[in-house]
Amino acid sequence: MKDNHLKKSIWVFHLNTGSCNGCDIEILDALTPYFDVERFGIKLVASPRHADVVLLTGPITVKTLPMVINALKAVPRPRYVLAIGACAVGGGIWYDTYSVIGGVKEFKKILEEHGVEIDKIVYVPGCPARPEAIIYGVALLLGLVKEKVSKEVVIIGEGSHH
Amino acid sequence: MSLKKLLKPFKLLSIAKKAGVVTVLYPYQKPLITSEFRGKIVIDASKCMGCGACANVCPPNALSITETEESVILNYFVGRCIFCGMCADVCPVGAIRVSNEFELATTNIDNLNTVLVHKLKGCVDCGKPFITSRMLENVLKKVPFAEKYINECPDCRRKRFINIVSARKR
Amino acid sequence: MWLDISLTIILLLIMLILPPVLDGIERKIRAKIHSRIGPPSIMQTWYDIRKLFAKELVVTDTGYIMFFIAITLFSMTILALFLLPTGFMNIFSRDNISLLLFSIFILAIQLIWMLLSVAPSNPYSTIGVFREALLGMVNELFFMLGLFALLVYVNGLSFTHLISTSYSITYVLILLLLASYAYVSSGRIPFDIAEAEPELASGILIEFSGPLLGMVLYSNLVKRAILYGFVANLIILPLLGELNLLLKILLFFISLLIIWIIYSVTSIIFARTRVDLAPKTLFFFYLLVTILITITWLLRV
Amino acid sequence: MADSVEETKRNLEEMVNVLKKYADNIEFVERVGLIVRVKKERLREVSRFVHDILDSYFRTMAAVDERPINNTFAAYYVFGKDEMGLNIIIETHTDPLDPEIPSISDLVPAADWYELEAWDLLGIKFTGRRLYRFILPDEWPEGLYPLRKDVDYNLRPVKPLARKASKQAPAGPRIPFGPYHPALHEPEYFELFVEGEKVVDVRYNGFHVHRGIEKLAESPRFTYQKVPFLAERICGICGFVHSVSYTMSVERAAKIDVPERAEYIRSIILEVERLHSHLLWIGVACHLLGYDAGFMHSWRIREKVMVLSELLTGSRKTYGINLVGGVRKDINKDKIQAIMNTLKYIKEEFSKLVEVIAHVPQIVKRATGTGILPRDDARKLSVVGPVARGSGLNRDVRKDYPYAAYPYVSFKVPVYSEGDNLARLFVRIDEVFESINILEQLLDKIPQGPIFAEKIEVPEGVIGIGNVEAPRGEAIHVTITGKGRPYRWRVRAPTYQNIPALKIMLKDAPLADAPLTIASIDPCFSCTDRLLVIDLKTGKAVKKTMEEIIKKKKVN
Repeated sequence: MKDNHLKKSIWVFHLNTGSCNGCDIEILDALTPYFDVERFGIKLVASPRHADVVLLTGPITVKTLPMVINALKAVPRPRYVLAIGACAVGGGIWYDTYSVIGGVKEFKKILEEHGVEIDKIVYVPGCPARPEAIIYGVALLLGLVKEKVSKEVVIIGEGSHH
Repeated sequence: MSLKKLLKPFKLLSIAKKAGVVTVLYPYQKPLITSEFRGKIVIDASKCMGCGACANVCPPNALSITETEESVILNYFVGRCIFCGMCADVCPVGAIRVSNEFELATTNIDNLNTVLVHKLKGCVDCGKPFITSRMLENVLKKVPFAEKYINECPDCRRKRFINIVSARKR
Repeated sequence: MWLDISLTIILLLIMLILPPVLDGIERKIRAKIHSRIGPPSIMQTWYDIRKLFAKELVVTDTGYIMFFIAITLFSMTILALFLLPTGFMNIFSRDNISLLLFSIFILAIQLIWMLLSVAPSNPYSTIGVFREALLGMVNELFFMLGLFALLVYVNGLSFTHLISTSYSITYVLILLLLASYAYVSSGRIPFDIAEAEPELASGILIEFSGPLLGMVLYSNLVKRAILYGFVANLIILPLLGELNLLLKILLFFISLLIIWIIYSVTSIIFARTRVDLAPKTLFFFYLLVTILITITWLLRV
Repeated sequence: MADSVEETKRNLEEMVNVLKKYADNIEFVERVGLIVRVKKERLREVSRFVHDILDSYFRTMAAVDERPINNTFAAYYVFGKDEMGLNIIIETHTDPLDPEIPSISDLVPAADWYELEAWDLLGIKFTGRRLYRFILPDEWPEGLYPLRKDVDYNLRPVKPLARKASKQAPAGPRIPFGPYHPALHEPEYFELFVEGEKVVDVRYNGFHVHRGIEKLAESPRFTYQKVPFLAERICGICGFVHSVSYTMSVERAAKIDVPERAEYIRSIILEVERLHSHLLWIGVACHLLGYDAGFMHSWRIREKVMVLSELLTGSRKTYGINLVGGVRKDINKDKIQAIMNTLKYIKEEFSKLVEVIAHVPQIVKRATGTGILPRDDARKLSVVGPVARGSGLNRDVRKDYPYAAYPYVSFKVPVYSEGDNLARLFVRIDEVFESINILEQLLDKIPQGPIFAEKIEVPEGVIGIGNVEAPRGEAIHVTITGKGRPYRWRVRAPTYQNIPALKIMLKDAPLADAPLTIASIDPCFSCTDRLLVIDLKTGKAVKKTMEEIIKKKKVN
C-alpha cells in the first residue's frame, strides 16, 4: 500500500453481496475480543462514504449487483477491496448458476464497463474464511506479512524433470 | 432493593475484570486453531496419477480435470475450495492430504492455482497419447499380467481384438 | 503580558491536540471493558483524522452547502475554545461576560450541528436531525435555565466570578444540571440517538467523506473537550483560590481527564434509550433538579 | 403408551375416512406421512378442512415440474398436525401447457409466499389472487422459469444486469440506501412507510441472496452425496441444520436406517450450533440497542463454542461432516471432555452476563411491549421457532416430529405468552440453558457402534420430508428423489415462515423499535436493517421532499 496514512487507520465497510452469512459472521467475529482487529486501527463504519476498504463477501447475485456497484462508487479513492471467502473469490459452490455473477473475476469486468476503478484487491479464500484468515488478508494489505501462496505448476510424465 | 438493581449493570466491570484481555495476538501469536481444522489441500505430485476421482466428488469444482491432446491437467483452484476434504477421502493413491493451512490471501488471483500436468503416454501401435504414466504404473502394480496390452490405446486394443476374433472366425 | 500571551497560546495548542488523544484513551478503556486490546495507541484517533484528510472528497449534489456548514462548525468550535478559560489564563477571561459569551457559542455550535444534518439530501440524515432536535429542545432549554441559575448564583457573567464562589447544595445541584447537559449534548450513549441508531445507518454523517468528515469529527471531539472543560472549570474554580498558576493548569487537565473517563465508562455500561423515551426521561430529571435548585436557593443552603 | 398408540391409530383412521370425501386416493407412507391426492378443483376445500378443522399448520409447499414423468405440474402442500406428529401432504396436479392452481392464500395466509415463488420460478398460475415478480430480478425475461426442467441451471439470459445500476444512480454519485448494514449480515431489506416516527406499513424487498440452490442440486454437477455440502451453505449460521434436514429427507424417502451413534452425533452438533447461534443473536440484539459491551462479551463466550465446533467437525461453521446415511467424523473421549469443559464455561459465564443484560434499564424498556405478535396471528401465519414460542404456541419440531437422537432425551420447551421482543429474548436465553442440558444427556447416553449406514440405495420418484428445529425455527426440506440426484429439492428456512409476521409486529409501532423487532425473529437470510424511509404524510419519499427543500433554498 502506497498510502502511508492508511497504514495506521483503516475503516472498513462490510458489503454482503448474497453470501451465506458464514464469512459475514466471521468478519464480525474478527471485531470481537478474541481477534479484535481494532488493534490494527481497523474500524467498521456504516456508510461507504467513510470507508477505505470494502469487505466484499458473497458471489454477487444478479439482484444485488446494482447496489454493489453503487456502494463501491460511493467509496472515496483510494479504495481497496478485500474479497472474502470462496464465493467472493471464485464464485463458490454456486459459481455457475443462473442468479449469480460468480466471483470477483467476472465482477471486475463489469466494474470496468462502469468505470469504477479499484486500487487494489486482496483475495482471501476460505469457506468460511476464518477470522485469522481475514486478519491475514488485512495484514497483507498493510504489508505486515508476506504472501505465502504462489502459482504452482508441476509437469508429470514423459519429458518432465521432477 | 431498587438501588441494588440500578447498580447491577455495573457488574459488567467485574465480569470484564475476571475475563481479562482474551485477545489472541495473531499474526504475532499462534492462531486459535484446533488439530481437526481442515484447510488447504496438498496434492502430492509424486503420487497423483491424474485419475480425476477427486474432481468428480468436488462439490464446488475447485478441482477440475481438463483433457487435451497430449496431457491431462488437474487444476486445484483454492479460491473456490470449500475445504470439505472429500477429495482426500476418495483419492485411490492417497495423494491428497488436508493441511491446516489457511493463510492463503493474495493480491493476484492466479496465485491460488495449483496445476498438475500429466503428460500422456503414447500408444505403442499408433502413437496416440492416451494414458498417464502414473496410471500405467498403478495398473501394472495391481494387475501385473496386464503388461501385454496396457500399452495400447483403447482404439488399437479394440482393433486388435476384432482382428483376433475375425481371424478365428475365418 | 508576553508571558501571559505565550502561555495562552501553548494552552490553546494543547487543547487543540488533546481531544483526539482523550478519545484514544477512551477507546483503550472501552476495549479493556470489552476484554480486548483496542487500538494500537492512544494516538489512534489522530491517525484516523489524519487519514481522512488524505482521502478524496466526494462532492454530492448538496456538497457545497455541507462544506460551508462544516467549515462554520469548525471555526465556531475553535472560537469557543478561545473563550474557555483553560487554567483561567486567557485573554478574554478578563472581560466581564466570558461565561455568557461562552454559553452562546455552545448553543450556536449545537445549532450548526443540526444544520449540518439537514444539508445532505438523505432520509436517514433527515430522521436523524428530527431526533436531534427533539432531544435538543429539552436539553437546550434546561441548559439555559441552569446557566441562568449559575449566573444568579455567582452574581456575575464571567468565569472570574466563579473563583470567589463557594460550594453549597444549590451549587452542587447546578453543577449536576450542567454536567448532565454536557453529557447529553456530547452525544454519548444512552443519548446518541441521532447518530447511532442502526435504522439510521450512521445518521447525520452518512454523506460526509474524506477531509469534510475529518473536520466534522474533529470539531465534535473539540466540542466534547470544551463541554467537559466547562464542567471541569465549574468543579475546580471555586476550590482553588491562591494556588500556583501552573498547578492550577495541571489540576484543570487532570479533572478534564477524569470527567472524560467517568463519562466514557458510563456510556459503556448503558444501552441506548429510545427516541421518544429519551426526551421524556431527561425532562423529568431536569425538572426535578431545577425544582430542587429553586427550593435550596430559596432556603439558602 | 399403548393407549396413545391405539388412540393415534383410531384418530388417523377417522381422519382418513373424512378425507376420503375429497380425495382421489389416500396413502399412508411410513416415515413420511399421509399423502392425499386431490383434483385441483377440490384443493381449496381440502386445505380448509386440514388447516381449520383439523387444526394443523402450514409447513411448506413444493411445486414441481413433473412434465418429463407424467406430463403435469405438481404441487405438494405439507401440513403438520403437531399433536400426532403427522405430516398431511396434499398432492395435486395441473395441466402442463397452462398450469393453473386455485390459490389458497386467503384460507391459509402462510401459503402466500409459496404461491408467489412457484409462479416466479415455475410459472404456475395461482388463480384468485394477485401475482407479481417476487424472487427473480426485475430484468429477468418474462416467461422464462428457471426451475422448469427444460431450462438449464447455468443459463444467464441477461448480460449481468448492469443497466439497472446506471438507472438507479442518476446525476452524480449518491449513497445507495441499498440494502447494506454494517452490523448485520445480509442485503435483504424492508421498506418501512412512516408517518413521522410511526411505521404505517412494511414492504419486504428480499431475495437478494437467491443463488439458485434448488436448481443447482438438480443439475448434473450434483449427486445425492454432494448436496449436503450445498445444503450447508444455505446459511452460514445454521448450516448443519440444513444438511441434516436434507439428508433426513433423503433417508426417510429411501428408508435408510442411520446408525444410532450417527444420530447422536448429529444431535450433539445441532445443539452446539444452537448454542452458538443464540449467543450470536443475543450479542447482535445488544449491539442494535447500542450496548456494545453485551455484544462483545456474549461473542467472547461464543468463541469457545466456535472452537468446539471446529474440534467436532473440522470447520468453525460445522460444515462438511454430514452425508446421506451418517456422519464422516466420530467423536472420542477427549472430544467429549472438551464439550463438557466448554459447557461448564458457558453455563457459568452466560448466567453472569444474562444477569447484567437483563438489568440494563434501556434494554428492558425497549424490549418490553414492543413488536407484539398476538397468539391468534401467530397461529394463522404458521410461524415457527422462538417467534411461535414467544407468542404462546408450544411448537418445537424436536418434540412434535422427533428426529435424530431427540427421542432419547428429556427437555423442556420454553414458552412465553406475551409475544413481545422480551418474550422472544427470554425464549432464547432459556433455550441456551436447555441446550446445555440436552448436550449433557446426549454425551451421557451416546452408544457405541458404526457411524455410517451400510447400504445406501435411493429409489426413484419417492417423496421424503426432513425437518429440524433450527435455532430460529423449523427448517423443512422436501425431496423428491431422482436418478443419482434429487429430482426436486424444496428448502424452506424458518425465516421464510416468520417474515410475514413482521408486518403485524411493526405496524403502528415507533420506527425506533423496528431494528430490534426485525432482529427478534432472527432473520436467517437476513435482512434486518436497511430501510427505505417514506413519509406518508407528504405522500412522497422523504428523499424527494428534501431535494425540493434544497432546490427552493437554491432559488432564494
